[in-house]
Amino acid sequence: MTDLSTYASGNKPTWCPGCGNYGMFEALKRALAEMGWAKKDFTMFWGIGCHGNGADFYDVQGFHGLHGRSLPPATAYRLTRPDQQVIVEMGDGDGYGIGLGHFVHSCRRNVSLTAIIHNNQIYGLTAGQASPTTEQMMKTVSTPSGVLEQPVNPVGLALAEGATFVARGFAGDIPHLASLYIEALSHDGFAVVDVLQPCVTWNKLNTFSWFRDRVYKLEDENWDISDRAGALGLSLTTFHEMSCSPETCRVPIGVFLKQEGVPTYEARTPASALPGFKRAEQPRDVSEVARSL
Amino acid sequence: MTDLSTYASGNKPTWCPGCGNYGMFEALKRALAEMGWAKKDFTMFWGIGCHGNGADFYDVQGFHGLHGRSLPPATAYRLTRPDQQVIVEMGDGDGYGIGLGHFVHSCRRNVSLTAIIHNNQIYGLTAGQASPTTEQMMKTVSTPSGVLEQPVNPVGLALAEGATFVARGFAGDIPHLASLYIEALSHDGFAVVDVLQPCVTWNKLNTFSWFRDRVYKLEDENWDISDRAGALGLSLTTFHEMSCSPETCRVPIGVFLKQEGVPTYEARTPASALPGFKRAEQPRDVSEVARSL
Amino acid sequence: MTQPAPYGPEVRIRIGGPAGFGIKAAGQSLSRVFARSGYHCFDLTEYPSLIKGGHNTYHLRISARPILSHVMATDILVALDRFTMAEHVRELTAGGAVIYDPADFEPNETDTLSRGDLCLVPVPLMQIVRDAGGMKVMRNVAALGATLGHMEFPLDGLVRSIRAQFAHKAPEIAEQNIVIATEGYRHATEVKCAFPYTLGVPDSPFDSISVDGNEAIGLGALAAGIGLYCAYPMTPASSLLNFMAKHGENAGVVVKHTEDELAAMNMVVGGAFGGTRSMCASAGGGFALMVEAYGLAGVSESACVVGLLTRPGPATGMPTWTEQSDLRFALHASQGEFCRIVFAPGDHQEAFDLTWKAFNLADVLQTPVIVLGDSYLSDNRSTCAPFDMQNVSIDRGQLVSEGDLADHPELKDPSGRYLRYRVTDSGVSTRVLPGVEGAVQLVNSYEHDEAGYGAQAESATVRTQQNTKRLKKIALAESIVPPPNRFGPDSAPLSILCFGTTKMPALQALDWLAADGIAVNLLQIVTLAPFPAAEVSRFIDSAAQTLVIEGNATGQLEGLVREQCLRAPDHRLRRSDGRPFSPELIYATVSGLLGKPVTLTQAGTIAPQDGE
Amino acid sequence: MTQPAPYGPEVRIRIGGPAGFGIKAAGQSLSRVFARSGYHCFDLTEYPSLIKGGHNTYHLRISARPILSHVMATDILVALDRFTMAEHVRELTAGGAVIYDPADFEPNETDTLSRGDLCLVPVPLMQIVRDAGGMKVMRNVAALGATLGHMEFPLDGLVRSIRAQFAHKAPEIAEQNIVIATEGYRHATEVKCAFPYTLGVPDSPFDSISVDGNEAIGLGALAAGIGLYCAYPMTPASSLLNFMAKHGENAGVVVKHTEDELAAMNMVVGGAFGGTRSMCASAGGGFALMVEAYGLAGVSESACVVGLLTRPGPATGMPTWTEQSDLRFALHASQGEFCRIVFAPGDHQEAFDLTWKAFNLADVLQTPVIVLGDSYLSDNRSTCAPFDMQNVSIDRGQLVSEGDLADHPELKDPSGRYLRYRVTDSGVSTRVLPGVEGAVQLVNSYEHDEAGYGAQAESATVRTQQNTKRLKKIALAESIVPPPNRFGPDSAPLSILCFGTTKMPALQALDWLAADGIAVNLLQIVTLAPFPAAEVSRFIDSAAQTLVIEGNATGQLEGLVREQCLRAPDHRLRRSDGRPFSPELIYATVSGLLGKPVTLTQAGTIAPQDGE
Ligand SMILES: Cc1ncc(C[n+]2csc(CCOP(=O)(O)OP(=O)(O)O)c2C)c(N)n1
Ligand SMILES: Cc1ncc(C[n+]2csc(CCOP(=O)(O)OP(=O)(O)O)c2C)c(N)n1
Ligand code: SF4
Ligand code: SF4
Ligand SMILES: [Mg+2]
Ligand SMILES: [Mg+2]
Repeated sequence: MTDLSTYASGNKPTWCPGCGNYGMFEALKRALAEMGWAKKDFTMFWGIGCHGNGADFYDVQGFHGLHGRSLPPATAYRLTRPDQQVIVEMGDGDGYGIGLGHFVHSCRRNVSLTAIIHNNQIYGLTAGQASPTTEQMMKTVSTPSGVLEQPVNPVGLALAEGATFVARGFAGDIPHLASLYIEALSHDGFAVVDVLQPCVTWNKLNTFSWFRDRVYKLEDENWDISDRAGALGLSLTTFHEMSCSPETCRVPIGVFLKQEGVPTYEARTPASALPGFKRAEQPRDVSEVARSL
Repeated sequence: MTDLSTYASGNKPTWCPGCGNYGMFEALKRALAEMGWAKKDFTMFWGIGCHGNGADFYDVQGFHGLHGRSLPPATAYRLTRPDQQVIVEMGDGDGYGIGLGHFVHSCRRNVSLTAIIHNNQIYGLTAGQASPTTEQMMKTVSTPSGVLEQPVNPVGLALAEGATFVARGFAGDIPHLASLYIEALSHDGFAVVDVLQPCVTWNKLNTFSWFRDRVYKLEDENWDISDRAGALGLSLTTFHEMSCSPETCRVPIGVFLKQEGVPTYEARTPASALPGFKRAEQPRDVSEVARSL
Repeated sequence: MTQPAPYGPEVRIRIGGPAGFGIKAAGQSLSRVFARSGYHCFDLTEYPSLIKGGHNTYHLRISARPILSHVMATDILVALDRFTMAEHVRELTAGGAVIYDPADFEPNETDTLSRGDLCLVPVPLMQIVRDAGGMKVMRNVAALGATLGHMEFPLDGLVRSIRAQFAHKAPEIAEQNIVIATEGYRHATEVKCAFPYTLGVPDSPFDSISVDGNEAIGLGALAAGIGLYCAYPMTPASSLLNFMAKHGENAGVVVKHTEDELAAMNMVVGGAFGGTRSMCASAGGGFALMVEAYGLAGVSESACVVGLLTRPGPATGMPTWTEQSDLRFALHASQGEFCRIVFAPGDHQEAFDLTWKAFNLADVLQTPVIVLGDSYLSDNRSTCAPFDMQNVSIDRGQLVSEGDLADHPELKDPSGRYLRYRVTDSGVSTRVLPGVEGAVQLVNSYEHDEAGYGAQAESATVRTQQNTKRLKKIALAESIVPPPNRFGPDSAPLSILCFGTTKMPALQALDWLAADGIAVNLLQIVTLAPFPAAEVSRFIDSAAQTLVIEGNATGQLEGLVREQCLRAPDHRLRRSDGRPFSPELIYATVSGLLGKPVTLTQAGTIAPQDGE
Repeated sequence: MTQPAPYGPEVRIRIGGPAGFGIKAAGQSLSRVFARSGYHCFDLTEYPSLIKGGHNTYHLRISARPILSHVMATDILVALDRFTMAEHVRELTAGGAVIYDPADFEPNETDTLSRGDLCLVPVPLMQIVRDAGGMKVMRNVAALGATLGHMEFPLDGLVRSIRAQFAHKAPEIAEQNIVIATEGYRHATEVKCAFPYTLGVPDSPFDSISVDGNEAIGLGALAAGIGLYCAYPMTPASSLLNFMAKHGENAGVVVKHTEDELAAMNMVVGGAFGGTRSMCASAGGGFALMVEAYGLAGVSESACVVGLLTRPGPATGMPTWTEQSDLRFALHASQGEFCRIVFAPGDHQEAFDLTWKAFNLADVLQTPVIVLGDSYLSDNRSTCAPFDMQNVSIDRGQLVSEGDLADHPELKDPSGRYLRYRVTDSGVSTRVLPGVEGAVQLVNSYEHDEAGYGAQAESATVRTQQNTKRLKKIALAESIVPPPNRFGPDSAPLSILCFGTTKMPALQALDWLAADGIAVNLLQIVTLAPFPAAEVSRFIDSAAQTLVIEGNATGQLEGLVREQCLRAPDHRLRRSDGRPFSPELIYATVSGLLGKPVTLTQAGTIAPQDGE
């Protein structure tokens, strides 16, 4: 196994002490080390948010893009760089709010990459506004009377759109999360890992202990990971009362669905077979096309 | 019942002869007449596309906005004009492609308005490119080797996000469609009506007869409109082989889900109680707020 | 008499009818016949933003000599409905013909404006089709036959073209069409009035290709080795997506019709990061959605090309018409400051050349390059000499795409780290692609340090270094971007400034003016950013008086000249009604300014001069 | 000796420490104490884009006389860690004090730069807190007590403020804090060195409010009767969303944190359609996503207000710092041409005034109005005279919001139809809101006819009518937008041009220069579009020499002046490292230009002059 520190830049993380992002950082380094991925063989993409500040802490080939827009460049990169594995990190505001369209379209597109969402149910970096996954009626600085919308149901979205790997992890269970990452990284297709990531500074509701009291592992309940319709039903557990007790709102983690054998986008795109820079080694002769017009 | 022509501007529709938009135009006029809505009491919003060209053909209070962006202005309008009912018309590219984020966020927002999607599974106005609901592997001018993505599953999206009224209609069955519209217009909350609208010019696959061979009515099968998880499962019928036979791909139309009693967004927004223009009749005294800072 | 045939042997044909009746396809076939026979052609298509209904026309200009743009005059009007007749009769030249089907309408006094100088050519188009057992759309073929018949131009070009078109799929349909064309031809030749215009025979037949502007851009991108094209359809850019999808995929280009324009531009930046030559294009409304990611390309120093093909705005505006009103938007889109490059091709050849050059400049400067066109370019076809592949070269700038950083010790910092954003004299840092051993790097939308990390760049010093580095590239750009094109004599009583497609009608007008003995010169500004202030100032300083011609209402180019050159042009000609400048309009304006007034008819054609 | 106290009785305090330690809250409390005691205050907050870790500071300037901006000099440095000490010791004036906790660090030679002119004030902050049984964050309270102690400023203001803060919730915590503050105070007074600066007693205590720029904008919007505020958070605009959410909802404003900025701006246009005064705001990156809908507001003639609060770009750039580099972007965003209005408030009072005026102008002109600010305005607090509500007026322009069109026969066309886009002399058409009987209308993103229908507007005539109508409003706007502000004597050896927040340090510098007997005048351009070309030209023409000061690297204001006035300013001072202009920098620059060189220290403060 590769040394974990290989993947760390040495820049000291500026996340708040106790932030769920630390666990996610650790779990991903473990998964990478376990997979033994060489630095030149994979590339990471980040959106903007506390999660995105992580771009400074990794020592990998990386692209710190725009808020909500990490999937499109990652997709294009994957389609033009068949030699590269791709990991995309997003925040919940980033991936399920402003970037939701890209998320849904990526689910149905099935380009091979691993999409990891730091779902802290809050806007961390802009200091505590409601996110699309903030619990209904929770008060935040942008919603002082409480959020009026149902939270986004990311697992449900991914399942409804035909995503081929859909999982949810918890930043408080690093070994379990690392194992989900490994499954996702090994999946041939678009793999979603929604990670419950407590924000200790702004989200005083969905804390580590809130989750510890509520999460359970799907694999412990022999969940059938091939049952998309069933998983869709299960995804509705996203909707519950804000003040629900540990008994009434149980939060499943683990793999909801895994569907193998669905052809990836790049597999059906012949032009994707070669790194794009090889297409520009010399001018393409367009005389014939020009004559045909 | 109001005369149907009340709602028509007299501008001659420029849709192609035989286009599914004619049936939708007719069905909506019937529903409006049946509801007896006075012109000053409701407002329609359109995106850009062949469907949007309809803005010229109605004689109603209307807003022909941007491609993919008819829901946001409609939402704001509804929240600041409690005296107005709101109908939003979208194309499939418009509502499920570029505007997909607004669609999903509207589902979870539950502002009372009726969202009608002209789902012709193609980009009509820009002359035949693939839309997000084009069947997988169908060839179009922008996808000459066939669409590689799964089509968007709009019903599934709406259901997964907690939409409180979700229906699908068919432009080839005007009375049935009109009755769906009436149910949607009567619903207190966000009501989605996805309408199968054959584009006779660019979509040579999903024709009137293709649908006639495949549609069946949920009400004929005693569908339980309160079963969200079941409806989610049913929504997966969106995914099938392009060349499927009438037997293997049956297309349900009718009401998938109707959930009553969910508080609307505006009901929980005290400021929404008064038309916004009444807030600007005289300056607001801000002295006290200023002193409190 | 209405209108002289301006200058030389040429014929102008307009085909018009309701949208959805294959007007454009018919026009293109006809154009191809003449092009293949060695003539120069310029085609103008006009259509509303709807699929059927409404009015479409296709205007062809054909000549044995080079032609530079469309004109307003028409010599043969193929009127597939009465509306076409009524709308376009005014632009018919004396002795001009109207080809129509008497079953559609019978021209009355109003239609013909009681002009005695027209030749009515009734041809029973539908009857011909029915007799041949053909389908309704084939009446266009009958009309094309009739057009050639009236011109007494050999039919065999059309016959060959029909055969070629149907050869593989349906030879029997080909033969049916040929019968129909022949019948149309015969009917027209039976009409008595002679056609006063003749094409003549080209001195040397022009061996040409025929492209619209989007095809020229697409070919330029292909030639440049593009590997990724992303777009969301938007008129007039949609056909470029269709072109790339059709011709690019086989050529090894990943062509993605994206979910929206935000995705398209962000994808392009992602593709560029991987070293792939990447491009997107849209009209102003789609570009509006690319603005944020365009800035991302700027700050992250991503080499890519953005096509901005404009139409009249604001907002949805007039989708199928043309305008040059997004110049300032193109120049200043996105927050913050970086090396901005904007090229505006003036015609089809330039569209090809500037596109492949845009890829080189983008790579050399590591910055996004905008190719600014408009519907007049995108939609309209012109014959061109076949693009010369010998001219095309690829310059990827300072790029290491494969291998090991160990072989490039000069690219490492003392700790052995690769510095993607190393501060250099030119502002350009060598790009080492991911995948190269040792090329760990962070490409960043935040301000960043030399390695790409964001947090370090909160410091004023690092910020200034990196911002200055990016802006330094402007100086480098100034030395390598295409200079303005200068036309006409060194000295002249009037000097014209323009940019983009206005070049075409302007050059045509200059040609006519020259024939009248009026010397005018023209500076076409090709690179709008960085602006060639010195050249433009010199041009203005050496001018007797200046005229700025631009397709917008507020004088954006004029403002730019004022800003950059501190000089005020004397006259201005602006247009923003959706229609392109015509050479007639420019000709009349210039003549007027130079004291030789020329009147235009209501149809925009040149009215007969006194004494004519 | 390092640095004289510039001009008059004032004290400058900087509190610095790691992010997440309540630096900002502490600074604001202190500021409030002085403000409530009748002093003028200006607060500058500096922080990186992360929640914890990194370095935050809060700089207060307090005076008995009006003050106009921050300064670089510090008289008391509250160093909550060694980094603060090291980073800021240079800016301490002679006799300046450092308050610190010896448990955190013991200043060494490096920290103090071996300066003998400093007063070290060790205060066992944590010990005091522990002794009082308090929580860690309370050490800031001890530091505040110590600060007042060292200044020998009465403690009771702080005591009152603590009581007020905790009165309702936790009186016992209030008392605990008071004990801690008192102990801090006592410790500081025990330190021997005297503090050489004194605030004096205000001649007449200043009855003020204390607002940051976003609060001023928010108050202006509330005063104007805003009914809809939509935004997606983005630094430095986020706090305006928070403000509106907190204070707007009770006041009847629908406040929506939207899914993205595209939704925000489109919602605003929808709200405006219903007649609601509607606004959104963001930084450049969010505005980039609003660009398309901003153009929609233009073509649909929607009255609304857009706040553009800028930070250094491109792209994500430097979220928490300031820059004025989006001027051209604001002026030219979105395809097509329409009546564009851009206001740039120069200070907090103007932020309030221009915001409510923006709503009036938007209504009168039926066009979107941009209020252009920056982080320097948004984030920083200033005392102001309470905003005078008597000044605020509401002008909704030509609007019929209720009733029946039958009562407005002049608004109907011959067929009885309401024409939303009736062509008028001024370019403005009377707006009749939906809901009024008979007000059927189509508001359109397409070009449209007078009734709003799109298809009709494919005609060149209709297009020209409507485009001209919209552009005509520019002339109307010119006659009613706020003119530039002129400061200083009529004639002066140097004349300064600036826009936006540069006004604050510039006026402060002018004040100092005046005290030195150097007369300089200043034109602050308030309305950037339409540009006050005549006034600016007059100003330049009457100037001996001109200096443009602007917070960007490429000279965007200068370019605008060149374009609009055909005049070239003589000198320029630009800054784009994320930091605002300081009055010291402007003072030194101007002095230098006028032949009286002044040196700045590395800390940006004014170095002692020869002989001092
Ligand atoms: C277009 C745009 N809008 C807004 C922002 C400001 N912004 C930065 S991070 C962020 C939200 C962060 O929330 P989330 O995505 O949940 O990430 P977290 O900080 O919680 O990890 C926002 C709104 C931006 N950078 N770009
Ligand atoms: C931002 C933007 N991008 C692209 C377009 C061009 N455009 C107009 S309609 C359309 C798609 C139409 O498809 P759909 O929404 O399915 O509507 P239909 O025409 O099929 O009714 C597009 C891409 C636009 N108007 N605005
Ligand atoms: S604000 Fe929240 S998400 Fe951000 S670093 Fe702190 S704890 Fe983590
Ligand atoms: S193109 Fe298709 S959707 Fe558009 S009008 Fe024609 S048939 Fe209808
Ligand atoms: Mg978050
Ligand atoms: Mg469609």
